[in-house]
Amino acid sequence: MHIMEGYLPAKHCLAWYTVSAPFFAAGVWRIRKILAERPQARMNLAAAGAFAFVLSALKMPSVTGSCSHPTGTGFGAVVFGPAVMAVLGAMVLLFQALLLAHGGLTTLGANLFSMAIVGPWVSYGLWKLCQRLGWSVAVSMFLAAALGDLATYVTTSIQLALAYPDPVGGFMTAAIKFGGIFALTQVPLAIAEGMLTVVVMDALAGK
Amino acid sequence: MNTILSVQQLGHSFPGDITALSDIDLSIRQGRCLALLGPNGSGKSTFLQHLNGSLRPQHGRVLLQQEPVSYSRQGLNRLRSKVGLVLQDADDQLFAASVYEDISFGPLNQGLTAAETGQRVEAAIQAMGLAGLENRPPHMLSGGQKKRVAIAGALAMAPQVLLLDEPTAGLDHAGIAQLIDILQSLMQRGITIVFSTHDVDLACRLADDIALFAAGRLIGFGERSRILLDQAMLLTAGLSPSLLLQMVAFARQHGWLAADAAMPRTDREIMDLIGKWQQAACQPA
Amino acid sequence: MNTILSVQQLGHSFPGDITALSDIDLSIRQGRCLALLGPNGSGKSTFLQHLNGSLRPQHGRVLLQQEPVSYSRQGLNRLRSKVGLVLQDADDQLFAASVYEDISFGPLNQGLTAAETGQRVEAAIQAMGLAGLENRPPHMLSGGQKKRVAIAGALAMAPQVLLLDEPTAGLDHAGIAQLIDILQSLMQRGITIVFSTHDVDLACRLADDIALFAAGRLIGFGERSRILLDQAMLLTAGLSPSLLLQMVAFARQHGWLAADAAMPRTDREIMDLIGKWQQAACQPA
Amino acid sequence: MTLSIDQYAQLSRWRERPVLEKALLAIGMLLLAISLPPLPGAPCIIVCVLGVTLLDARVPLRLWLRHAVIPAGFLLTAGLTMLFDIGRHGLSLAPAGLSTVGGLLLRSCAGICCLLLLALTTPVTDILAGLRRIGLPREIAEISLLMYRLVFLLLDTASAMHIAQAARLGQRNRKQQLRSLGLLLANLFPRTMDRAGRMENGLAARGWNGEFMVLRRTQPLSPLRLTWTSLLLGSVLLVGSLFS
Repeated sequence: MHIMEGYLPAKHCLAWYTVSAPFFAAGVWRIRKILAERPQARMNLAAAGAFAFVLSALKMPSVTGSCSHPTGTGFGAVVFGPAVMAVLGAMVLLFQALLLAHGGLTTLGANLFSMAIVGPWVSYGLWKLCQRLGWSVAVSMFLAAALGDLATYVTTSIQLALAYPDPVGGFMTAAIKFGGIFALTQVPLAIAEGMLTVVVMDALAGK
Repeated sequence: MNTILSVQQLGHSFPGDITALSDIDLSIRQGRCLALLGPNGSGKSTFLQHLNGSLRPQHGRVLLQQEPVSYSRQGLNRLRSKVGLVLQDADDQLFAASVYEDISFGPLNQGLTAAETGQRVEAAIQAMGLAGLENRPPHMLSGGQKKRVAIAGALAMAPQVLLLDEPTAGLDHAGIAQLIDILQSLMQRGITIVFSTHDVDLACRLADDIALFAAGRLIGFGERSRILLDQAMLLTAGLSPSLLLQMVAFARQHGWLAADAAMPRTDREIMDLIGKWQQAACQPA
Repeated sequence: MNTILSVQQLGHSFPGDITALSDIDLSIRQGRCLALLGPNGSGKSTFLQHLNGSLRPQHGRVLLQQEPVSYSRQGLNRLRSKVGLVLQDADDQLFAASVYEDISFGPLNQGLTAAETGQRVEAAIQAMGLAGLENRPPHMLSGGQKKRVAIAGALAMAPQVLLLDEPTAGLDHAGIAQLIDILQSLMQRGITIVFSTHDVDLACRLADDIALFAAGRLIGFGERSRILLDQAMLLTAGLSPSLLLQMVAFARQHGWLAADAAMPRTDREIMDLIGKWQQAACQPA
Repeated sequence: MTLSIDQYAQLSRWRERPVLEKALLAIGMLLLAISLPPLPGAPCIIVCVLGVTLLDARVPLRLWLRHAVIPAGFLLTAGLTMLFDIGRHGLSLAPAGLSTVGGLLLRSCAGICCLLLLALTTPVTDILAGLRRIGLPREIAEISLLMYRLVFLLLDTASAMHIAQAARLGQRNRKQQLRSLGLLLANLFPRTMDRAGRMENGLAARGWNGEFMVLRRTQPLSPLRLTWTSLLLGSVLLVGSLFS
């Protein structure tokens, strides 16, 4: 679930754009390096981005209705690495805003931070950690995808709370309120995404 | 003969798209083979997708054994258990890691036990001539083999009707010949077959009845020879009579073929006819 | 006539794959139309990809105007400027946002100026009958239109040879007729055409010469009628003579068609022949 | 499967207009929407932008509405959260919430109007070309262009796969749906990469050397329309900041 167009005030939009910019720049730098070695990688990166977009256009079976779709964050982070995901994520978010009216242009910086930076890095970190602990691929993948997903929603809650702190309780109360609502609706989704990613990796391994 | 599937005043349109169906009435009789014949973009595939509930009519309705189809999950399961669908591109419908597993997908979803499923899968493998390929991953098969696995996957669900979208697309001469044999053997087992094609000769070869589509409309429906020998109707649909059909028309016109004789289906039949006539013409009158 | 492209002892195999080419010698003459005829998996596409350097021979070599092709970037650019390739699936070579932009891609890669490119693009759009579709994105075109855009993209590079892989795949009757017209007009402009197909009638219709492929080998090469009327050779390749070819053979055998007469190319020509013979046979001897 | 926003943008009456003109209006208004206080800025923007969308660009109202409701789910969840308070006595209506949420609602609506004006009149590829001109790295613009092309091919494949699975009762229950979706993606991924490989071949045959050069035909900017747009933006800015 992305923050919709017009939901964040100008200052916050600008701030999140600024926070995300270095990650985006690092991703661009990384992609340039890849392309300098293998110009053909352009096509593979485009395919990865297109796949991520199509993923987000598919509905995931869930309890909460039509807004739920797989984010592909965990899968992407593990397969392509989190640095590249920041750039691919930005393109996917732009396409979602313009082709699906999902998310927005002014909120793109904030959504980029939660979905294409925090999510992938959490997934990637967990994946590496689980691998080091010697856990099975399925368990590692499940945790990486599910918790990466959850981290995205927690970040979104914090972003909303920062923009709209509770008039009485301030930021913390608002964060808990947003977090509570999102946890309620998104935990099942995160679990579903985790299971989905395991099925995908499993079936891919069989190919 | 009983009507197994029918559509009434079926209409469907896509936003901003020219492909659309309008006002189609058609009854499919049990045990017959029906060809949906028409050029690309004439609505054949869209029509097929209505027959197994992949699309829901915007106008009109679809009836299974005289009863309107219910689009609840249960209703769709019932429809799809009786009406199997094989898509044009086999790659779109093979998912599992092996041929055997892939064919078991449908029967398991129908709620059959492992034992029953095993029997169904074995039978489908035999019927489609896939023995020996059970453990192959689908992406390592040839185009013709993939097509047969896709049909086996639908067949294992024991449907009464089998829908096939452009079944010969991408197949070469040998692949088409094999597919025709397979479909004919299914017809002999009493399965109703509905297929879409733009190939006039394939319709002539396989079908009992032909539904002629043009620009989303049903412009002709009837027994094979009635549609195929109506040259004006074929041309209206943007098709043209194949050499076989031209020869049949010629033979009828010149009395080589009696008007009430069965219409030849294959190259061989028409060549035999010419051969006979050649011999007769050489006799002194 | 000059040889424009030739291959000598060409061999290629893929790891773990049955499709392979072995020991192929073939010369393509300028201004002729050559059909690579064979069943699926016989190596036609692999062969085509060698002709414009998409694949590099593992054995033997490819020669452009008698000179061995260099696989340096410059050498490949030179080869691809003279030899255009149109893939079977047009979606594999269209990428730009609009028809106009897409066609301009090749000429710009050749280093032409914007003005020259614009002229080339306009000319290709006219030649392929794409006027009015300039601003359409590829995903909003029909199969036949995509195919024509792909050909226009190759044509805008002003190649001397045009390679087409299964050019009629997925096209319906009208689409095929239009494509044949287009290719014939290109032939009249002196462009050498090489296409792969498993359709015996298409080869008969378009080609001057035919190279017959089976299991990665070239089993026959020669003038159209010599290959097509050799029924045994066709059967060895896993193909079979179409009704048109059967009728030609029949007509020759019974003296309706002189052995040295040109072999009919189209349905109409063979029907005319029968019509004439029918009239003659009705005359008193 | 087609994306109706793209389809409409491609056939839009405004398709040929320079991106700069359209972006100046849509993004200019969007920036005003998030910068100005919601009252009276947001209603002004909604009236102006919606008016232009429906009357000048002639976007059908039904199509517009279908896409405008997409973010409603978000608005509902996030808005309701702010309306209520969790205190010692359980759930209660937040006293100050109503006006904040009301303002937010207006501003989000204005935002959606601006986004849809741009999305329904300007194909993504034009926007990418525009972004390229204002500094988006060349590599990223090219990857995005290929991405756009591949998206439609993949959506077709994915929707055919979905139909095939449904035909074999792959959507029977929730668990099966999840498994089917997993199988679909696992099947789609290698095919995507295959497709990318084949496209690479196809483009190499056309002399591709790693850079996408195409000839773009652009219409000249219309000074008249630019003036009108600036005037409109200026008056909204004036009204929005003076009367708040």
